[in-house]
Amino acid sequence: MLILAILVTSLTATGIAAALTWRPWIGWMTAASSAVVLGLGVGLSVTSLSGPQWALHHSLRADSLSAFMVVVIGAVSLLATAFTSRTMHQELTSGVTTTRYARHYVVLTQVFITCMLSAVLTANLGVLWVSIEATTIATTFLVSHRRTDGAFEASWKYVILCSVGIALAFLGTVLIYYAQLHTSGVAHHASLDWTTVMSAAHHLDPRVTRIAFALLVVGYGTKVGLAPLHSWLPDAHSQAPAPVSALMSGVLLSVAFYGLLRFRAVAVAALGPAFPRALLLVVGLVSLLLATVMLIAQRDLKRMLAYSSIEHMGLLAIGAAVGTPLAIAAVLLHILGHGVTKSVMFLSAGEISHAQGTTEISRITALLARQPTLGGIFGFGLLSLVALPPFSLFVSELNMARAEVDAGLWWAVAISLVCLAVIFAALARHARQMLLGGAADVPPTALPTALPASLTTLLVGALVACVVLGLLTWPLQSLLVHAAQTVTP
Amino acid sequence: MSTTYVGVLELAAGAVLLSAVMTLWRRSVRAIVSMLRLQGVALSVVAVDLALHEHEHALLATGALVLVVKGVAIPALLRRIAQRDPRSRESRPLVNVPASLVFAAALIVLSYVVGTRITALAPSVVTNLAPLGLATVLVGYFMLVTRRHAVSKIVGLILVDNGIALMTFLLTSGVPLIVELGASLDVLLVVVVLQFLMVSMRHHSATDRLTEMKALHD
Amino acid sequence: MGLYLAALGLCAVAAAAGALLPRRRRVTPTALLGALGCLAALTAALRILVTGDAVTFHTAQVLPLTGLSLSLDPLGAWFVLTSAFVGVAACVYLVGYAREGLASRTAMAMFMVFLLTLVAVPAASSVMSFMFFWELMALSSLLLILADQSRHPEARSAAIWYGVMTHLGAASILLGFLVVAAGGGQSFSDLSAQSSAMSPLARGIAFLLILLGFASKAGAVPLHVWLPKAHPAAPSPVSALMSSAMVAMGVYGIIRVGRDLLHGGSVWWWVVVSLLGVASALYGGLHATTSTDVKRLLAYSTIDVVGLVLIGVGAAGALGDSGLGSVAHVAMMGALLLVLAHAGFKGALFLAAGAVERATGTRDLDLLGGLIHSMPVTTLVVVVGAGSIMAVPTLSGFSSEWLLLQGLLHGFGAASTPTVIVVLLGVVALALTGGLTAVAFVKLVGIGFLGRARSPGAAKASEVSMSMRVAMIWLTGAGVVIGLVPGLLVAALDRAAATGRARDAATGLAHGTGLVLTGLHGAIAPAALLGGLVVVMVLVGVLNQRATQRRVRRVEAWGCGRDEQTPRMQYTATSFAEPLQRVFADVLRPQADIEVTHVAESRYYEQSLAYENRVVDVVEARGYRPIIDGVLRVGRGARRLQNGSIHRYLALGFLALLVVLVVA
Amino acid sequence: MSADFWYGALATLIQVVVVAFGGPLLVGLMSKVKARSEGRVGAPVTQPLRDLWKLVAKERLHARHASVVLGLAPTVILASTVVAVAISPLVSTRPWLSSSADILVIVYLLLTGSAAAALGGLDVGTAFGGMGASRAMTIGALAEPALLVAVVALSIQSKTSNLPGIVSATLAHPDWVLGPSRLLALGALLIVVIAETGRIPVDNPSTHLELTMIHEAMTLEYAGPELALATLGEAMRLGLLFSLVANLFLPWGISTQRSVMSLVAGVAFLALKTTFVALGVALIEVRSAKLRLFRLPELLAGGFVLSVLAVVTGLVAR
Repeated sequence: MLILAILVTSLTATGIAAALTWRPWIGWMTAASSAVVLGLGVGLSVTSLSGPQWALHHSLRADSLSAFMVVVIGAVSLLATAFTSRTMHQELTSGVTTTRYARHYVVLTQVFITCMLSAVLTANLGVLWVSIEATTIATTFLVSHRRTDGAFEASWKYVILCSVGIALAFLGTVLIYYAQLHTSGVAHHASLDWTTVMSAAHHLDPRVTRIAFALLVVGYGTKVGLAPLHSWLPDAHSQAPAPVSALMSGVLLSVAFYGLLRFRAVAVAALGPAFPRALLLVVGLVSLLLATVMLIAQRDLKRMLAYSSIEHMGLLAIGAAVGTPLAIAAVLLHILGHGVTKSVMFLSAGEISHAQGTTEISRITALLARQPTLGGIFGFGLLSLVALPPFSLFVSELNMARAEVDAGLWWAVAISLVCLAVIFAALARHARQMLLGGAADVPPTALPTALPASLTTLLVGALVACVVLGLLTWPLQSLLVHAAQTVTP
Repeated sequence: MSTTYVGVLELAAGAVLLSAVMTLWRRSVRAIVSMLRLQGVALSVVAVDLALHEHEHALLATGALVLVVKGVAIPALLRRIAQRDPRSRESRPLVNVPASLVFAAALIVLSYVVGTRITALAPSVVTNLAPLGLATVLVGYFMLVTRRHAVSKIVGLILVDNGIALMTFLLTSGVPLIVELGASLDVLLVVVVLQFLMVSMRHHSATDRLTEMKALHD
Repeated sequence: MGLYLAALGLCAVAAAAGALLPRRRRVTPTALLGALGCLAALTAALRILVTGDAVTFHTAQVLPLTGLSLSLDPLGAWFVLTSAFVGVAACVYLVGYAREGLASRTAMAMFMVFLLTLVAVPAASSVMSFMFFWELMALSSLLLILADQSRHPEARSAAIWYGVMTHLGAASILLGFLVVAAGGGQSFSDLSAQSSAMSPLARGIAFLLILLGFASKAGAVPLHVWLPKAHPAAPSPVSALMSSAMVAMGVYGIIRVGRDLLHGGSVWWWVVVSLLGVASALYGGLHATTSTDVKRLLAYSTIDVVGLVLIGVGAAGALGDSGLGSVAHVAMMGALLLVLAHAGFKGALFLAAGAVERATGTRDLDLLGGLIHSMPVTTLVVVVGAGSIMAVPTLSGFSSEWLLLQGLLHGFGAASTPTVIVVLLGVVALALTGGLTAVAFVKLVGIGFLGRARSPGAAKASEVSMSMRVAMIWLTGAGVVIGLVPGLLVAALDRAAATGRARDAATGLAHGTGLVLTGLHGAIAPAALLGGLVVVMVLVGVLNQRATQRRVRRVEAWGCGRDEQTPRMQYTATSFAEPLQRVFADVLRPQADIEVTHVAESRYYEQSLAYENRVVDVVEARGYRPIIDGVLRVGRGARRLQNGSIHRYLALGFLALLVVLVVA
Repeated sequence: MSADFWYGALATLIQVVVVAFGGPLLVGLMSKVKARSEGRVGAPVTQPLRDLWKLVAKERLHARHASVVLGLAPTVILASTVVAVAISPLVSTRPWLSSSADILVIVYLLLTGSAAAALGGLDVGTAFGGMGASRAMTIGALAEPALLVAVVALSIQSKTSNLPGIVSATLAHPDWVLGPSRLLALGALLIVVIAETGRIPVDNPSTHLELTMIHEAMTLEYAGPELALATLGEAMRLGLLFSLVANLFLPWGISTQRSVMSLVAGVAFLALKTTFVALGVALIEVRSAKLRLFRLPELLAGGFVLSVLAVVTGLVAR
């Protein structure tokens, strides 16, 4: 029931937004729908603890992992949609957009969110692929929403790179299906249904599954933003409106990663852990290294955040490579922590660039003096992003590292720790420039459109939530453990 | 097993790959689009042929869908784009045509090496053709990488997709209809999106060299 | 445990108060809550040190996926005692000191979090709990360094140095821990059990990794570069906590891991520790003599003292492995006592430096002078603190250095050559730094507080507020008590330094007021020595008064016949240290620029003469700069990777696909 | 009170008195020797004592900007030296608090005195006080380590850093005296003693040119009784160091029994031994020129190396 309610809520909001012309309350309506989704997701998490839920003749399915992803999507989209009204207002007043495009924006955002929800709630791995591909289409328009040269260029690159990547994931899915058709021994009805695939996973032909999984890693990896197919990510994230960047970085990447997690379980069952581990480890480490070197001399605020997303996705891949229940639980916690933190970062970066009129790091100065609250949120968000306690990313990164060393990958941990330290240094340098750089005695400037208290509270609340998640066990632990079990042997 | 069925299948599958290679060879955008249309038709022939032989109604529907989407809609869209484009030639590919063809040959060999590993699971007359699909994927990707023209890029993308569809038909006689439907529509939508982007760009900005834009970089 | 948990709770409440209370009512309640928390921690630690019973606590409700484990044994309690001891003073000081940046919501909350972590780190008893508090300590101190950044721009780069170094260190510690914890539990007791089964090489690697991190936190050369930047840049109560308590956490970690979790390992581990100690002691001592910034001088002197402590810890480890358990015990007790003593006097000195800065507006010794007339209490605190650090007999630094030296001297009997070399180097370093420290602190007192004011700020100085004075006096007074009757702490020290290793039960310290080694020949009675000194001074003073007229006639000082002398004619801190700087020019690499402007009419007359003298940290300039430059070059080069060309991006993907197909 | 206590008290008293008078006499003796060897008659040996007596009666003068430190410094110099003299094994191995007569105590008591002198010099706020303090502390920073390490070399054999313990152990093992380690340590100690007592080639005690002064520059502002205290303190320091050199290397004659006669004999032997040391140092002074300030570190580093060598030799011979 809850599953349907979630999708219906999101679809209803989409419908309303599509039916009416743009009004500020529509933005708030979408935020409310996100809040409802979040609430229903929490409810679903609770019920899913006792076993998977089904809906619509077994075409929708929610186990703890799906429920957890719904929570992530709900949380991040709540943050992002809450900023819709404000962003549209800013763009309308500055003439960047018109009410027509504002309506497009809201509708597409809702479509985007609905696609992600359907991706995690579907029982069918094929539909999962379709949903993720559909997000590409929705977000392409969102990336080009500002209709500048840069926005078009970014969305062009985005759609080309992602389409070709995700096509490979489709080929991988097909090969899994093919392998399943020809499983020896057990006679059963072949389908792309998750439970069916998993029940046959042990009998899948290893050679085909190997190729299939490799293609899936490349394909979904593109969407996750893993190197070497990451190149669309910095461009798209830097050109999209801030809430869209928040959604993309906060959940879209993770939803694609969710697909990888599912297929990893299949591959491990068919192949044993060695090959999936090696593959994920390589792409994870390459992504991490790439993000590291690109962050050192980064010049653009939003691109900086984008590369940081690549970094975190690399970490997730390394964690998933290990694939023990502890590692997966930590990976999931990391997904949530990263999602919330990164959306806070993108949203505040949006405010910053709007206020300062640039996203160039060297031209943003003395933020803490000019806008103490915004600067403070940004600063604490960065602290969370570099995984310092008490934020939850600290707990998840440490537990991933633990699991990795337990699996004998201490050298990978060593490499990633060095990368993380360099990234810390790089981000610290950039943060120094933006938060404290330049003239120190700048008085706080009262902006005509200073962040309203409600949104400030929301951002601060999100950071506090990160702290609570990193500090206390009760909200998540049982869900994480349960969810990890669904994709670990 | 009727020989006609196999013959048609082999011919159509071969046509898919051949048309892919031809797109590398031809420079005129219009010709490339025609190749693409040919490929879409061949693809639908494969699907229909398989469907008739195996009495799969779903696959028949898929074949029809493929014909509509890949044989008609997409080429038509691309043709419209190409007509508006004054420079409708792939003038300066990153890898020149002869070299491209050599590469394509190498890629085809590679797809046979890899493809045999896949077909080894259930060798049959039908599945043995699957490497053709993989080769189409690789050739399409190669085109995507090396061709500068925006339409060529889109064509490359569709080639990849067609190759995958070919493999799908040959290996599994089509995935469940809903998935296939979604996949085909997605491709269509992607093309629409790309077309929209190109049009908006041209409308909006002085430059229309979409593929040469390098403003966003580090 | 109850009291200790209450202490942590009080600190947390204080942090919340700092974050939530309105500005005007923020500082005093928060600081007092924090002080109360520290007092509770102090009491709890003392109780454990007196009874010797360890207490443990575990909850699964905090820290997801692992839970929080705390366990406080005498060794941990000793460091909790150290932190809480300084923490009380820092909180009280805060009442009068906190203004502007430091009184902000964030800074007050972070100050209390910092205190919390300082008393929590020594109790953490699992990898996750430890890293949690450890990193939280780094985070809070990092933000505190930045508290006054608007007035001290140098704090910004200091914070980055600190942040990066501590992050690298934490990474290294984490990796080392994980190597030990691999495939098993993550609580310290599990680690201790698992490490016995590890190969010596793996254990050695784990130790080196962990040592790297802890030594960097402790400020050991060559991992010290952040310390002389960060400690001076932080607001003074924070500097006091960092220099006396946080640095001690590095020492704690080395002892805890090397001795308890990895069971001592082999002699070479401790040789490394000692060598770090020797390098730190000499380098720190040398730079302290040439520094002219009060807090920078104190920071370098912290490196010096940490060096001595590490020499003690290293010698104790090496001696323990060479079968001289009793002597090792003495050396360890010396190191631990030095940690506590250092916390007292260095804390007081940093607080006094803050008082001076508040009163005069500068920390530059070359601009100070004559403060003894206007700031008598602060001057007294500095004199006693300087005396302690110079190891003037009867003050706290002396008792601990004596104990350390006893441990080293009796270690000459060790059979293994590396151990003897360690001990020898330790003695040499101890001797050399003694002299260097004397120069540095005579300079601090003599130039900064005696003589005549060298700037208007110093001339207008007045004594600081009551709470600041109380805080300084608390640290100084407690330090004096520790120095005079170290016997009070003997039982506690014995428990804190005790290992599982067998040692001669008859050897140790006798209970009493002074320190008397049992089983070895050696004793000191600081109280009696002080008695002697006082008696002689009183006698001399009385005779001096009696023998002459009571009145003292004031005259002009001798100036080669010149009538009037100005304050600018005085020796400055730079000139005071110049001879020594010249002696050690090869190590210090001072850079001097002389700029002469001639009068237009003749080259034989100078219009102006500018002289500038800098001493840069050689380790930083030669060791770190090239690495930083290299990383930046890599970063700039990497930018070309993302050149914006979609062809290149697609080609990358294509290559990946081909590779994957071939590999799969 | 036990007999040991009273014996200790008597020994302490005798040591303080003997050094208080003996120190200035040694200074006078050395001036005499120098004068004679230069062909002059020279002042009588008791001249330093007479100077002290004269100074005590004079007026107390303080510089205008000086603080309480100026008055306190000579007292601290004297007190630290007196305490060191009181507990060291000079006349007897068992004076009061001799259990605390550790190397570290004595070295750091001397350092305390030096620091007090330097602070007194800086207190006035003139160029000369600062210059003297700077130079003296530099020399001290290099000399004290050598002193400490040299005595540590002795303590290796006797397994204690307690000075009476070292003396007693040497008495029990006369063969130690001529060991290479001891001779090296003796060399180091002599250099240290010359530096610490401000004799040529390190410092010229009789200079009256401000720019060449080291020690004298610090005491430039003292007058009357305070100058007397400071001078007495320095003289006693010289006495203490000479006595320590004598007793650590040639401990014979020192009182180890609880008898008054042995104390008397101890005084006599001490006088004899220190006279020899004084003569030796005076000869060095006569035969060498004062070094430039920046050549001094080489000499002192030499002393330090000698002392480290002494330790190493001691360890090898162990």
